[in-house]
Amino acid sequence: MSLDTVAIAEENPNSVQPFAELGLKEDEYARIKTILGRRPTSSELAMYSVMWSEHCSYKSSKVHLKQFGEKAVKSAALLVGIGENAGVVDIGQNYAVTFKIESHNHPSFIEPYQGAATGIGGIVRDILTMGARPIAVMDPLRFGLADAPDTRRLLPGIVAGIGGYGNCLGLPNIGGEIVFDESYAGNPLVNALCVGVMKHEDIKLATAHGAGNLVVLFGAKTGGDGIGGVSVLASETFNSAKPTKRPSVQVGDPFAEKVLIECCLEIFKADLVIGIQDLGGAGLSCATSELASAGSGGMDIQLEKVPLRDPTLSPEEILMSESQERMCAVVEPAKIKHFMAICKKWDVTATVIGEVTTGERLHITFNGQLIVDVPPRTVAHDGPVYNRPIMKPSYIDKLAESTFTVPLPTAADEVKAAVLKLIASPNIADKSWVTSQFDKYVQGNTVLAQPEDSGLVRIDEETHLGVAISTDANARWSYLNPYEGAKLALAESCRNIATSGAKPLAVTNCLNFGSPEDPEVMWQFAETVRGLADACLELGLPITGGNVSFYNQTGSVAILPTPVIGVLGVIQDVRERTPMGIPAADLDLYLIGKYNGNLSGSEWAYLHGEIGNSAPVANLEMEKRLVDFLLSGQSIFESAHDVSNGGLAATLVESVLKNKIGARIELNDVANALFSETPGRVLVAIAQNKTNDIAKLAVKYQIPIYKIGTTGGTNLEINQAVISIEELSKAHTETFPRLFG
Amino acid sequence: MSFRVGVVTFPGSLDDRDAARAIEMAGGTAVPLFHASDDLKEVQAVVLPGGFSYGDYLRCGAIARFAPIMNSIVTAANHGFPVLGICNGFQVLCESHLLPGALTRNSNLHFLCRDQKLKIENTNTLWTSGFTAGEEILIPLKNGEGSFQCDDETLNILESEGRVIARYLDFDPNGSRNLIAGISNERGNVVGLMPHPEHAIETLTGPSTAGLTFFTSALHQLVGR
Amino acid sequence: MAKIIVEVMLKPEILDPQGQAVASALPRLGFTSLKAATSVRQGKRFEIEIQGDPTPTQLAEAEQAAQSLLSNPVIETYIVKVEK
Amino acid sequence: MAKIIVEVMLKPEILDPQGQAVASALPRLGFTSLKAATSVRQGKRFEIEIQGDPTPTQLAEAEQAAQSLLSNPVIETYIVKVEK
Ligand SMILES: Nc1ncnc2c1ncn2[C@@H]1O[C@H](COP(=O)(O)OP(=O)(O)O)[C@@H](O)[C@H]1O
Ligand SMILES: [Mg+2]
Repeated sequence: MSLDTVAIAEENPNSVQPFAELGLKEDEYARIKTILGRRPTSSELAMYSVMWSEHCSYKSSKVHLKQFGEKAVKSAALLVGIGENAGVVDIGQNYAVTFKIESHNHPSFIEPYQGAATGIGGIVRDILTMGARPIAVMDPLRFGLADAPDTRRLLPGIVAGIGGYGNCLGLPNIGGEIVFDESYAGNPLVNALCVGVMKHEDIKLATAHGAGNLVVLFGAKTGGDGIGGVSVLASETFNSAKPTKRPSVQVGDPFAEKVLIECCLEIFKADLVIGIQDLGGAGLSCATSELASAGSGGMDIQLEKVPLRDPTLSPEEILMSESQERMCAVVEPAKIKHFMAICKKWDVTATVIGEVTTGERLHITFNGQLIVDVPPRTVAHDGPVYNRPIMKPSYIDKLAESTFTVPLPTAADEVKAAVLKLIASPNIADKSWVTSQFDKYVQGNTVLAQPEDSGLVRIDEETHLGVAISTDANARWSYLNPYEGAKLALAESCRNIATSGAKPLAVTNCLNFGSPEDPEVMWQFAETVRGLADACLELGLPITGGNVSFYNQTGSVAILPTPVIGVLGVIQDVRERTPMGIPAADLDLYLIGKYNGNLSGSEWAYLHGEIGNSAPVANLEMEKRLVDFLLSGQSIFESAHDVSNGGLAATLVESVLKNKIGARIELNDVANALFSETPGRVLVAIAQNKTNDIAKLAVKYQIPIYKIGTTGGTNLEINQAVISIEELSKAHTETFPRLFG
Repeated sequence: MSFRVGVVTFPGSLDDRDAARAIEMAGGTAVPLFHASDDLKEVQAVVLPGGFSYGDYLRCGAIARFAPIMNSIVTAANHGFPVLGICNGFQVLCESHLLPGALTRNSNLHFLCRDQKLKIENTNTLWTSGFTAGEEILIPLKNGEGSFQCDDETLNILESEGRVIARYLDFDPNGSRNLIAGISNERGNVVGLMPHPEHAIETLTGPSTAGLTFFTSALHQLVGR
Repeated sequence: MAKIIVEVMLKPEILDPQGQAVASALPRLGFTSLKAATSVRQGKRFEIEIQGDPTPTQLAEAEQAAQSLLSNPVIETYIVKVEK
Repeated sequence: MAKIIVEVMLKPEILDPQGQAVASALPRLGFTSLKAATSVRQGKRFEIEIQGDPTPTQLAEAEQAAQSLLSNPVIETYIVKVEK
């Protein structure tokens, strides 16, 4: 195969290049030519094409995401902000925490097990790259209808992949979401969150400083994973005989990653790197250009030194390969011996592939021939930016003007049947068929995990400091009103954190949408970002990073707009956390917060084929007071569980089933009270002699509270409706095993 | 007198730090042992922790068994040296033939993490002497290949010699023969257990504190308290 | 009594961590002559035992099962054969 | 180029949940002719690829590796063969 070099590119300026096949638009290709003053070599073309893709360059979302920085309150807790692999926040006691969500939606649709597994692998490396020890993962998931045949293919595979990879890494899985809606048929969402901890002084950045410092590639060997598109380039332009079709499926090797984690942590501890970057999407192209771009000089890379699993890879393919479990570090020559010794101890392959230079350009040679000569910034950061047209979809006003009705139970036996129906529906049913495939105990610091409101992990065994994380999205509300939907998701996530007893501190997000080229989708996206930025400002929380996933659609039908929001909270003493389950009999049950009876977007409406007409309007000022109320009341709450999907009915049932302790409830307007999902509400249990304390708190924070019942017995009794714990348990737990075996 | 217990880290071990925590909490001193060395560092007992040694790609424990540290452990164990294998450690012990039988895929083919009830069947081993006979405990179980299998003859021997140390109660998590959760060797110094006692040592992070008794049992016996 | 055999292997270009684990264990355990192996791959073998010789329908269905159930065409290849 | 093949199957008396899962899936997916299968078992297949024909040492070592590493004699049996 002939090699396209810079010299050849200069000699043959007019060679035809398959830029369109690589996803570049004509003007983008022209821009590359302008930047370089010549046509790109095939390697350069490969690099620009992946780095300027939507996935890597955020070209459609950038103009909107700016708001996260512009509107944000200046937070002293934010040690590293948006732009690095993951943001870092100060949680006190010299600890820093980093967390982030990423999507792996499309790969998981093609190959559910490997797609989901490598999704976990990728986000864990992002966290590791910051210098942190990964301590937990979470997995917000969305599928088409639960009984659709394709869901039966996807869900078990995706769940096994998440477990297979995460369990093998020794990372407790402490929460996530599983939501079914027909809009995700053919386009499941697999989002993965990882959180890690380090000391302040251990924070690492992706940067290449100091001429003469060495660039080291370490971890797995490079194979043909994830380079389907680039094979086109290698074959059609430069070789008449097509190479064997390259797999676009990436296969994960969790053991390799586990060893890589231990190896990196030992390297960090010995302070052996100047900068470090993981290899994820766009592989070496991304790692080298980003490291060089963030540094002070240029970089020379000798591509033939990259250890290969498949010796037939072309340079273009080596640059593009998305082989998993690799890292790239910049190391001072004086420290390289020590660095290599640690790699050897862990049996990790490590190779010096180049060095930092005094120049300003990224040079890549292959067997001595110059194949890439670019200003790294133009690859990594100066990609195209689009201000895409937006248009408010017509369905919004149409729905807003519509009236909708759903049947509501009134008689006791109707109430009973309705509750049982609701809690057996796939979106509300017990998820332990899924979550029991995840190790939640490993590392021995998991204080709360699914099905609790948030996952809560101990950071320090002596001081009992801990962090809590929750991820939330309500796509139906986002569909009805993306601006409010985003605010409500953030509010819910904060509420989940505070319900467990932790104080919300920082926000990450994963914005899953349809095609940005559809103005109506783009409007949903713009409104979502505006809502999230406004909400963060109002709640005083910084956004530390996130991820955008576009093109989630089947044909021309987009998924529901699905902004998944992750909130990180801190708890000073994990022993003070509040669990969700009713712990004892003879406690008083209080509903905190007022309901308004709107059933729009609720699960009850969804069960009747209705989405409703309007999302609730987020009241963040009240949500803030509610968070303070919950944190102040921590010591008097015996249990607390927020009201969200499925309304009070679901909250009550989950609280009862956790420890199998019943409750007696009295409600007015019973159906609305049970099934409305009005935000800003929490169910708490307190000892009967704490009535005055809770009343005082309610006054102090101006939060309405309602005593709705007492705990005890073997039934959940709602007015005249009596449902035994056995009946509840059966309805709640049988759904998943029935659907997925 | 200090009680030194080694905890082996293989590449891919996961619950090593948890096992060390449990040993310390029981009053012992946890001594890290690395797979690549055959040095037992003068410990008085060894715990093989849970995890996925070498990724467990071939068969659980199949490759770990050949680690240098295992040579020392096998030799010592044959002379009565105390060894507790938890989960992957149990698998390594079977692969090393220190314990009979083998652990195979869970009958439902899924990894399973749950709080599992156990009945302690034998309190005569070094690692279970602190329990009362028939005691029922709740500790975490988490594995994908925990189904204990052996031939009928081995099963008869295990049962008739009272070498089944713990059995699953109320729920069959994996299809193990006779609901076996843990066994010991003839001498009682080598014990393999599928569930994880090191994750039941404080109520904050586990379903009970009953797991601690496995570690205090050995401590009391060896230190003679 | 005959057996329909389905052998499923990962495609050559797909990473095979299992095969790799074996490949690196072999020389460590002293099987030095096998160090010269150019690759070690691990796959699956299914044995479907039937009474008498397989009928054409059975073979056709085995082929289909191999393709749709027993292997994942995205990353694997399969072979169906009969052993007596 | 030749391949040393090691086939490892669970002993017949050992429970094979994977084989069972396949056996029960087959008729469910419409492969009704395979319902007559007397048993379905799932095992492993290792392919050790070497340059040229295997030497006697290589074959002997493969046999040993099959016995000590690739299979567990407590529950499994193995066969070693050569394919060109
Ligand atoms: N895919 C999953 N992985 C891990 N935990 C999950 C998953 N799906 C749901 N959970 C857990 O189940 C519980 C209930 O989920 P959900 O009803 O979405 O909670 P909430 O409405 O409070 O956010 C939570 O603890 C959540 O973390
Ligand atoms: Mg909640």
